[in-house]
Amino acid sequence: MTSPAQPPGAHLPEHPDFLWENPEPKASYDVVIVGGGGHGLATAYYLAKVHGITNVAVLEKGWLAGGNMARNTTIIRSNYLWDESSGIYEHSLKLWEGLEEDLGYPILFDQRGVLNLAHSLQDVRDSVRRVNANRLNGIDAEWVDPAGVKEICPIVNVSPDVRYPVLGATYQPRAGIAKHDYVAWGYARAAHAMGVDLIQNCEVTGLETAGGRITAVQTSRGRIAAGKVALCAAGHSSVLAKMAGIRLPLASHPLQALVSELLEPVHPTVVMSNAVHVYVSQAHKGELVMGAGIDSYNGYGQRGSFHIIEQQMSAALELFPVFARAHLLRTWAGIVDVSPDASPIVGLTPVGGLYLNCGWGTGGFKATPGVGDCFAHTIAHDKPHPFNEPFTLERFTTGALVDEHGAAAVAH
Amino acid sequence: MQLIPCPWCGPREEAEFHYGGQAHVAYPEDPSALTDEEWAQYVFFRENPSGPFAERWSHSAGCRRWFNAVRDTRSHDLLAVYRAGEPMPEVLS
Amino acid sequence: MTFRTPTGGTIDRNTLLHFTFNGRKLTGHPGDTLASALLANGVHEVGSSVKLGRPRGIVAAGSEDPTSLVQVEEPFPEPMLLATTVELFDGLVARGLAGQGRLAPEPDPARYDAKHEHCDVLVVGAGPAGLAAALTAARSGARVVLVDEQNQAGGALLGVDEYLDDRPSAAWVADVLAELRSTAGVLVLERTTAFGMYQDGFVLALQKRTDHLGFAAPAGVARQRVWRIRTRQIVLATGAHERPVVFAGNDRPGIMLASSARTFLHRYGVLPGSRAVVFTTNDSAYCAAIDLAESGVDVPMIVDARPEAPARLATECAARGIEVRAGHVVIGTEGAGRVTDAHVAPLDGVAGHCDTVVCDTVLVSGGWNPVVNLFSQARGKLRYDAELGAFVPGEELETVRVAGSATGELDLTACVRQGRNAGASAAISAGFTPRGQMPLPVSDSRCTSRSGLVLWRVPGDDDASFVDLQRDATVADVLRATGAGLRSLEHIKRYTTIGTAHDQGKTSGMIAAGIVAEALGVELADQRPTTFRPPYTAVSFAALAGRDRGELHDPVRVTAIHPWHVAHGALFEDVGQWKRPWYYPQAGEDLHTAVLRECKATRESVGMMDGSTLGKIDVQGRDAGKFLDMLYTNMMSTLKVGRIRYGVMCGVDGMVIDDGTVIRVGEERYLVTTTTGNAAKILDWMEEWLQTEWPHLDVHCTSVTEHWATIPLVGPKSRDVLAAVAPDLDVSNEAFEFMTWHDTHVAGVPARVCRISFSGELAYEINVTAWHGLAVWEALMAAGEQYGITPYGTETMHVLRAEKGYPIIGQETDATVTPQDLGMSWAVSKKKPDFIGKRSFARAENNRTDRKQLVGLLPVDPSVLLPEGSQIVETDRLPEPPVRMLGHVTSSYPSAALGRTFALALVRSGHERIGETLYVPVEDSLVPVTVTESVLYDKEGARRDG
Amino acid sequence: MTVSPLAAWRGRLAALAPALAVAERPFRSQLTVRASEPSAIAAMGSALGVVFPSVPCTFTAGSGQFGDVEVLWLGPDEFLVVAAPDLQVSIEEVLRGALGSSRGSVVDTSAQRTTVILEGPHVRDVLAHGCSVDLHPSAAPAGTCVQTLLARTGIILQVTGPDRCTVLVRSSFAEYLAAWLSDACVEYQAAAP
Ligand SMILES: Cc1cc2nc3c(=O)[nH]c(=O)nc-3n(C[C@H](O)[C@H](O)[C@H](O)COP(=O)(O)OP(=O)(O)OC[C@H]3O[C@@H](n4cnc5c(N)ncnc54)[C@H](O)[C@@H]3O)c2cc1C
Ligand SMILES: NC(=O)c1ccc[n+]([C@@H]2O[C@H](COP(=O)([O-])OP(=O)(O)OC[C@H]3O[C@@H](n4cnc5c(N)ncnc54)[C@H](O)[C@@H]3O)[C@@H](O)[C@H]2O)c1
Ligand SMILES: Cc1cc2nc3c(=O)[nH]c(=O)nc-3n(C[C@H](O)[C@H](O)[C@H](O)COP(=O)(O)O)c2cc1C
Ligand SMILES: [Zn+2]
Repeated sequence: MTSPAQPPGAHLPEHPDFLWENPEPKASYDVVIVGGGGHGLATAYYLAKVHGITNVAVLEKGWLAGGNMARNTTIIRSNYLWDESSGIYEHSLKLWEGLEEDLGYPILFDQRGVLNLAHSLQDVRDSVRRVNANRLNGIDAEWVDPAGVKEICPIVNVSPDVRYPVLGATYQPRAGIAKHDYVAWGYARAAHAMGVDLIQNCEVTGLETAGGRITAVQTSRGRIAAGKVALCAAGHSSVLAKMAGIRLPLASHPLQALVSELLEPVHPTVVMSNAVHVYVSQAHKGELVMGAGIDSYNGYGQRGSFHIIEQQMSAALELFPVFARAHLLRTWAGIVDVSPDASPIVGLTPVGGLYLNCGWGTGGFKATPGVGDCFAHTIAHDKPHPFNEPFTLERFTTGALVDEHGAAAVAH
Repeated sequence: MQLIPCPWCGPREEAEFHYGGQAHVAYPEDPSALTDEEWAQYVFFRENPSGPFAERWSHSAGCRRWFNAVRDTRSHDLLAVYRAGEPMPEVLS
Repeated sequence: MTFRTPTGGTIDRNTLLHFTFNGRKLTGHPGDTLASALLANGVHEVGSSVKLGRPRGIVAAGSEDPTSLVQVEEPFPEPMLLATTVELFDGLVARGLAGQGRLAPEPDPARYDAKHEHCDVLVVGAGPAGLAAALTAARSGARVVLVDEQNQAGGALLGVDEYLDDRPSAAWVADVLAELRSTAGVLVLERTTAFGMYQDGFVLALQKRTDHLGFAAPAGVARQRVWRIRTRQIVLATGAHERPVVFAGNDRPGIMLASSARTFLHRYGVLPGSRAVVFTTNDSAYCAAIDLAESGVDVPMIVDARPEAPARLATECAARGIEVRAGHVVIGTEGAGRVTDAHVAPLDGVAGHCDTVVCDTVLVSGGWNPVVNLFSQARGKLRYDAELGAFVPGEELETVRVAGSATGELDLTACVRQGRNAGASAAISAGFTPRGQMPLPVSDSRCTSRSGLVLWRVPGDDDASFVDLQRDATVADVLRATGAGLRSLEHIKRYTTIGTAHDQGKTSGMIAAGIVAEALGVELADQRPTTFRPPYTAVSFAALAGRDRGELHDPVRVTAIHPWHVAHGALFEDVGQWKRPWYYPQAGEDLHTAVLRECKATRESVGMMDGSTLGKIDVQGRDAGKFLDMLYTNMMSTLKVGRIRYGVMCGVDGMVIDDGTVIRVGEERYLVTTTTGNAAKILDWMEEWLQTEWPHLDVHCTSVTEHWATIPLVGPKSRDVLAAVAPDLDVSNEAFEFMTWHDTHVAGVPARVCRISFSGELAYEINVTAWHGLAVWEALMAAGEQYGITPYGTETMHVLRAEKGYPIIGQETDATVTPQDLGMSWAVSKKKPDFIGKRSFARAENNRTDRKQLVGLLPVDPSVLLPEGSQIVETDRLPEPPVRMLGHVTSSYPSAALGRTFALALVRSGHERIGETLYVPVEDSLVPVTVTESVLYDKEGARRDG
Repeated sequence: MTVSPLAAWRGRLAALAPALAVAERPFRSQLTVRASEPSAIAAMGSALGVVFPSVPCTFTAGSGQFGDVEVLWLGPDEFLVVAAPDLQVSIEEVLRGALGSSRGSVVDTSAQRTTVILEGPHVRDVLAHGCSVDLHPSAAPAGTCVQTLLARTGIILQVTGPDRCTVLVRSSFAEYLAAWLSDACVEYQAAAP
């Protein structure tokens, strides 16, 4: 038996002894945030901290941060193609860099770098294009050749003989991962400490308006009057917006992820391969965390189909032959709200005092601090923050899309 | 993996099918007569309910026919399947 | 010292197996698990815990064990297996783990596969309930699959020495199994774990086929197989797991579940120790105590938490010298690598009343948790059974039935009855009629199976009271979580990590729920356990990948001419699933020199490429022209028979999705070509519109992509080459005009020859059936030999077309580019009232003057090659980021024809900027470039006619 | 000279016996027919001497002026007519004639797919490793014809006898199919436990 000087799990931080209280909802709030995921909690936090607005409730239909926040593969990066995207994601990444201190919570933010692999000549062109755009936008980015990939992540199979050889990768050194629950709870605890009410098991079932303005929300725990209402419901955004008569260009899909058992460190970075839908990192305890591609159909069931996992595994093993005898420990799914251009919708709505934050699809975890900050600004000033200004609902009418799909920087 | 009853071939594995989103969204009679808003609705906006949803599938690896289905998006249970051109059956939610 | 009993168990005592554990050489027998063999050798301490580094032993005998994690090192390294599920074989080398496993750096040589199986009734679990269900269903004539994760049927019966109908229970099991095996349409799979329940009767099961054979595993046989079972009806007879009671120091090796100790005794002939204290809340552990005592273990005491011990069993114990202390609990233990003492005190906590009992084993039973994992995965609702202290199936599902201990039933005969009923009703639901009811066996079990006292934990040192032994999560952690404000079990799971380890909380989940409910003062009936998710037990990645690896990972599509390309040294480019020749390097050539040579030869004489991968769709019907008019931005219905037109297709959003040529074959027949990568997509696109929008149109589309081999023959000498192989064809410019086609014979084979050019040169495209492709290719090579005919690949094709400013869809476009942006307004019909995408052109964004447009770029220094993907800026000095970018380089090549490098680019207001100097940041410098039209070579189009 | 997609595989496929007898049957005449009007379908049938299948997922066989002809149901208005080699031009002509002015189409797709005959006691087992359709004789008796997936390629599968079937595969996927079959047979060549 091996008994190391220190057991492998000994260094991991504990959660604090106190997180939040569970108050009864008040009759009225200045701002009601619908959805207690990362975005809702971060929005509440910045409303209180930056704008001094503390008469705020976060309403969560289930348990706090139990939606996509509890389910994502925690990849954080800002190396998106378009200026609009790099603006908000880089803003977010900068906030991540100070977040642990800001929240006083050990969020395990780890800038271990992210590799986005290229498998075809067109992937290479797209990747180089993105790297160059990133640099001009002030974002750290590199193009690395297969040998460079191997150096950063020695377990990647860069042999030219595989079905889809690795032709190179983009690398963002400042990118990385953080521990999702810790992030959510860090925001929740800090928001609570500034007076925000976190109300769980409280499902919003209706939105009341008068004279074109939002006035209240109906919930499973009664009516709550609200000066402003901010929707942060991720996969359920369409359902909520519809309560105010607003149609959204979103489709909610299952997105699956999985973990292995705890393994000795083998994977020092984060590897993403959009071409074969493999997104993998090794989390702090040692489990391999892998994301898959979305299930094709609309679904609110927090479950997906198994062939997606099987396909992902065969692709993963082509890239990482060493994973062969790792074991799948658990699979799960979230509900992601995918927009036509793979970019979010953040801003005002036709209803006064009602604000929208959705459409983050497969990649909104990384945006948590950034969008929390910008969305709080939008709510406080009734005017979009410059970083979320391009992400209006109107863009689908004007055609001013921010097409991250076409730009091959999709997912996570 | 869902078992999808193709109205022609009978039940087959989901992997044989291609998903087509909301059903019964007609191409506008005269797109040029639409406002930008109306056109955007056609191009980008689809229903996205949590519950029964009339949607399109194509048996792409089988008979290559498009057909419609009503599926509960919460449970993923198929409530009804019907051929293109047929009216949507009454299904209770 | 050996803890092997002299007789008993299903092991083969005549054969000795040698194995190595933690460096020690030990022996066991066939039929052992690694765990039973370790215990037989007196080894309890297996590994150490992940956070605290405390020793960890063996708690259970099966897959629910939370602690016995080992790393197999030989025959091949495999991390994190439970010693209780590793079947022993000769030569096994393993070691205990400190919480993390190790992946082998070398490739796994084993084979893995998958198999689809269809049945009417799937029975999971081959214990008494499952066997009864399977037999009943089988007798009805239904197709039945019975799976069990154990290497033999029998379930809980394997762990007891009870008699059924006055015969050893094994005989009853053997009879049922024999009948099942001899019934047609029945498949019995041992070592097969149903690990996932999905929609519509889809169940995934993992069969371990050769692991138990160790080094003797036959080559060519898949080590593990994923069964993809599609069934009409499911019977879950998954049994129940015994659960422990939490007390201080409950994590020491030597502390084990009572029924598991009994299983080690009866199934493997192994004693858990020499002196065992038994701590229970119910009757079942009495049998363990009695059986062990009868096998020579010193059992000083049964500590029964209930105020009163069961009289008959207590008497039996007394007869064996076992003291029974009712109303008592174990409050603590001592020991370093193994338990050495148990502290026993009254449950009501009367101070001072504490006895220390010396022992090397503590057997614990806190009751039974029905195995409801799969039922819950199937979205079955659970209900809290207060008597049992566990969640049980709380509803009937249409296709999933539960039988036996999995329902909470503990009595054997009742379990069999349930199994029989479930099997019958499943068969009926699947359309069969049950026949020949099997009789219910009667058991001689002494430990009447009633549930006992529900006790989650014994008050004591919370920091030393372990709830999840693998995650080192204690009662203190749970209380800290509730104290922190957490109410939901899901939160508490995540705060404490209880249930997230390898065992997924099989034995700890219920206890954690109980402790939380107590701490919060809420009813468990109002709680929901944390979500059960696949897999039920861990499944290797390789098993899931199956055979879709290496050569079979994804089909490699090749053309009929592919063998020639390989024989002539082509390097290949992946285009979708196709392998296309990229270039044909000659000795000493790199990409650029080879491509310059290929380009030069083609422009100056004749070149040839394999264009067979182009998508080809036959479009027939009275409305074919009308239909194509809707799909393409330009007009196709006016095309004359015999002629060809280039066309562009857009999505409804007005962005270019594909392009290609359309040839009019007949009045009602067209042949359209698509890009290689989009062939399937465009056919689907056409079918979608036809079937869902315009079913009234008389149009049918048929893919003929692979029917035809397509060979572009390009260059000023192409006419001569063609003339040589197509004697029937008048190849003169007048008789065979640009953008027309002719049917003829080429090299003696029926062919359709089109005069199309993607290079600006005189060029033909020769189409013959794929069967003739290779022969015709070779004939063309021979005919062109005198002209130095040169095969070229995709790279040269790209250069030639780029010199002419022709875009490649997917390279010049990225789903944000309109035909107008590409400078192809000429291909956008002004006359047609509508076509797909037209309306989008009218949107505000499409009419901005600063859209990105396709232009040419000439580096001021003609030897500088711009990297593709470079960005373009306006100024010769970079300001601080963010820098305004004007666009990017889509294609860039050295050009033999131009004698310099050039590039294509999408540039903001590009058409207006022609003549301007812009800058391209390349590494640390800014390369000045001149914006030009996109057409750089032969602008007047003089070369097209040869 | 003609070369079939699996010409280079002939030896390797033959070597799979006795686990499975596998042979390519190249160059067959194949025509994709789209038609929905019963009269047109009947006329085409009588021109070929075979009744077109009316039941989904089946095929029919008959004999007429072109010798033995099979008609495979591919979709509600889609059929594949299969006959001996070198008949595609004349069959196309005859079918066009029979179709007349009815809605539909006839396309020569002879080289689009190649045909592989599988025979032996393990046929269903081998296919079950990659094909999700229930191939049990009760569910897929002789006469069954399905378009489905085999591992990662589309196929048309005709069940022609208790231990016999015909697989049609797109020409560019033929080598993948051959490689997949060869690999699947490993299990049946080895002594499975
Ligand atoms: C498997 C998976 C992997 C992912 N990987 C990544 C990744 O690697 N990197 C990355 O950046 N992003 C990733 N994402 C995306 C990311 O998780 C989401 O974009 C992000 O979490 C969305 O914001 P949120 O945290 O606020 O959403 P959520 O946590 O989903 O919060 C929305 C909340 O709203 C609540 N709600 C809904 N309706 C109502 C109602 N009527 N009343 C009250 N409350 C309601 C929900 O219960 C939920 O808690 C992944 C997502 C998934 C599912
Ligand atoms: N003495 C007691 O108090 C007590 C308590 C509980 C059970 N029992 C006895 O246990 C027996 C219960 O019979 P039963 O048939 O319900 O259960 P069982 O425990 O005998 O059999 C269940 C079987 O299911 C298998 N299994 C579980 N999950 C599986 C999966 N996912 N995939 C494949 N196999 C899986 C197990 O390996 C096991 O063999 C009865 O004899 C009963 O009296 C007694
Ligand atoms: C980054 C990450 C790591 C995880 N690690 C584990 C793990 O080690 N063990 C485990 O059982 N679950 C792990 N999970 C999954 C959760 O247990 C759970 O499945 C997920 O939060 C979704 O919730 P649900 O399954 O309860 O619906 C992890 C989840 C994430 C997002
Ligand atoms: Zn079908």
